[in-house]
Amino acid sequence: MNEHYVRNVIEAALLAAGRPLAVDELVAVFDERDEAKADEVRAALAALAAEYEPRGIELVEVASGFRIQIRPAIAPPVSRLWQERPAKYSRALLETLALVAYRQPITRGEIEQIRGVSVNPNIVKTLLERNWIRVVGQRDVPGRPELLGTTREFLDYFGLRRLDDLPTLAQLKELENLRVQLTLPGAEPILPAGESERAGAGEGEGAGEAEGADVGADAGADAGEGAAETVGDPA
Amino acid sequence: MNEHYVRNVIEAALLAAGRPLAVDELVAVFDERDEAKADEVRAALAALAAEYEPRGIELVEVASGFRIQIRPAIAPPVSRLWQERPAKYSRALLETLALVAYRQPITRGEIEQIRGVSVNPNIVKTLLERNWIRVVGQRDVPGRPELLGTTREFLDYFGLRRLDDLPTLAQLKELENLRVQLTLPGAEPILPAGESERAGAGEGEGAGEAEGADVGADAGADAGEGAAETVGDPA
Amino acid sequence: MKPELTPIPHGAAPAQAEMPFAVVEGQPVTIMPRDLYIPPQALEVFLEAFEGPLDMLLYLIRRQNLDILDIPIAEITRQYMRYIELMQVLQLELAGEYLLMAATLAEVKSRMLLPRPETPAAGGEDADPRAELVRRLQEYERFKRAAEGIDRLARLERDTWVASAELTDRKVVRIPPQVTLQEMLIAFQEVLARSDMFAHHHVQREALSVRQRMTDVLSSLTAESFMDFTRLFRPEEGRRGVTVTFIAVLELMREGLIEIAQAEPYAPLHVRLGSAARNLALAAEGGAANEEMTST
Repeated sequence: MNEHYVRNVIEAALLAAGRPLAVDELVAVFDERDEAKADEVRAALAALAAEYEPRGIELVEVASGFRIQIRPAIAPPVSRLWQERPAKYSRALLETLALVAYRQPITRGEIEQIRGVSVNPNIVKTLLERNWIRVVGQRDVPGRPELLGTTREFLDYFGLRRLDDLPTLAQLKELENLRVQLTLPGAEPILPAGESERAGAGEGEGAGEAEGADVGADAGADAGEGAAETVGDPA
Repeated sequence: MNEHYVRNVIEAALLAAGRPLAVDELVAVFDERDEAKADEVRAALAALAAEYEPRGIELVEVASGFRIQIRPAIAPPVSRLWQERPAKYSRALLETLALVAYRQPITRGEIEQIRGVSVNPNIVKTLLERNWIRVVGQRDVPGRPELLGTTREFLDYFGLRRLDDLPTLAQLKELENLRVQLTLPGAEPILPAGESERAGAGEGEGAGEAEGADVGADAGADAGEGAAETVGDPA
Repeated sequence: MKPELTPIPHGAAPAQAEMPFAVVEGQPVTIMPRDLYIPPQALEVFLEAFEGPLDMLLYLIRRQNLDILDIPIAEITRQYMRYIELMQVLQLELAGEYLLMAATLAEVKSRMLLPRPETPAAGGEDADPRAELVRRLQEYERFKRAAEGIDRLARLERDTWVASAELTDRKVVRIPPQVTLQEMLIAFQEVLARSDMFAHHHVQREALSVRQRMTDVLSSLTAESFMDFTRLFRPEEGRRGVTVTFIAVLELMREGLIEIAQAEPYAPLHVRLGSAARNLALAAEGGAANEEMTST
């Protein structure tokens, strides 16, 4: 029987089956008229295996037969098909990050003191994994708690050249309606989805102060719009 | 980026996904470092399609993207992998589906009007369960009947990219010349052998009312006969 | 176990007399010639195969190669009635639609008997009495054909299958969430609002560069070995940079985070991560360090 035909049918059968196929199952696919013998099937399998050599798939033999699978080397990009949609970071995480940025070097205990609640260890872990904060030393007190500071990646991510580009506490205090009016370099007027309602409310309340704080009233309006847009945006 | 790598990853991704992938899903598989542009992905897809030309598989574009599938030409051997026959859908189901596909949005009542019979609720249920049709709204008439439309899954299942890819619907023939034919004397239709005698008896005598009356009278008697004959025959 | 019934494509058979209208268990079946024996079961299957009165009418018309636009109503009605009676005799469940159609046919037929005006009003009431029936038949036939067309499409699980390959070690890839600077600052503002930090005047205009430098200095030191004090400074940063570093060092000493050692007066200063006790001892020499610094 035509060698190419056998190979084509076997490849198609393996790809259609969604499970490993034994040689005799593959033989059975061909009807009597163009019956393929087991050795023809084996030859076709060998040819397929060779054909896949430079490719992202491979033909392997497992307990119940032969199957075509993704080459492990190429699994990482392919796995991205199943990547999870990012969840939003919690308020606690953002507060922790902000405290590390403004009060570094700082220990977890000190963060807890300021925030008034204990810091979930996972938050620190997440921030460390994200490479936004790092352990810069240990405070020489009982327990030798780790001191946390921000990283260069932190600055890069937020578009800051140096920590000084962050608004000072005094500025922050003036900008009571930060949500609405902040126009920092690299700070797009984008609010997270959950924030949009409150942003709207804030805009209304603080209109008077907004102008005092040297950011235009129209900036407020813009931010409001921005918030509405953002709901669908980050996804 | 390496053209072969892109092609390998795309082939592997399509095979791993087991569902159609849109171009932007394929682009997203590559990370920022070796980001593939949409046109690179498209080029790779075209290359894959050409590569599969002599093979038992093919790359097709359906409504939700691209997928690799078994070439229908070699379906006969491949279908032997499964014991059970593929599901056969009744004419009633297919006609209902066709009406929803071509006439959407459409209500059940409108389907019944065109088909001349009531729609079995199980048919609509099956179509909904298969996710081929869905309720797209309600018509603003008393009873607010549900409006049905087809889904992306319907297009995918039948290998269509969009509704326009459905076979074209036959044109309605014009009725204009109907009257002309009616009034033409001797424009009687030619009846086939089996029925011609009786038809001749009715129609052959000429145009006009008398003919109709004749046939009418005959029809009743004949129908009775016919039934009796046919039933009586086998006995 | 049900015998398969395949209607013959319309208009396919050239000779009407031999045209079978159904194939039952592989055998062509022609019912109409009276002498042909048809097993009742097959007849039943045949009659049940109709999708309703329109389908049956269409069959009667197509079987005789009649033009759908010019149906001999009387004849078709007669044939239709015969089937209806057949169905009743066979006690097939007869849907009401079949009887409704019978009535419609009878009505059309009777209207055909009435004389028609010479010049019909355009689009008027007195159009061909068959017009509505013809329209319905055509409309139904279009969708009957469309259904056949859909059935012919290469569809999944029958004509084709999605090709798939196993991905054995799938890694779950998590994309980290995006955060904007503004979000972080909003969070910070709320912390500040909750705590009394705004009240503390000492944080009012604190230069963040000092904080950052404190972090930098700390991470460049180890507890084990001393580092040359001057290596903490980068002259290329200019006077301001050096000052920031120096304030950072003082702050770190105050907090007991580093310690500075000097072998003898005016000898080079060395720094390492601190222990609070030693740091206290050295704090007094801060002034000397200061002098040393400014002289460089």
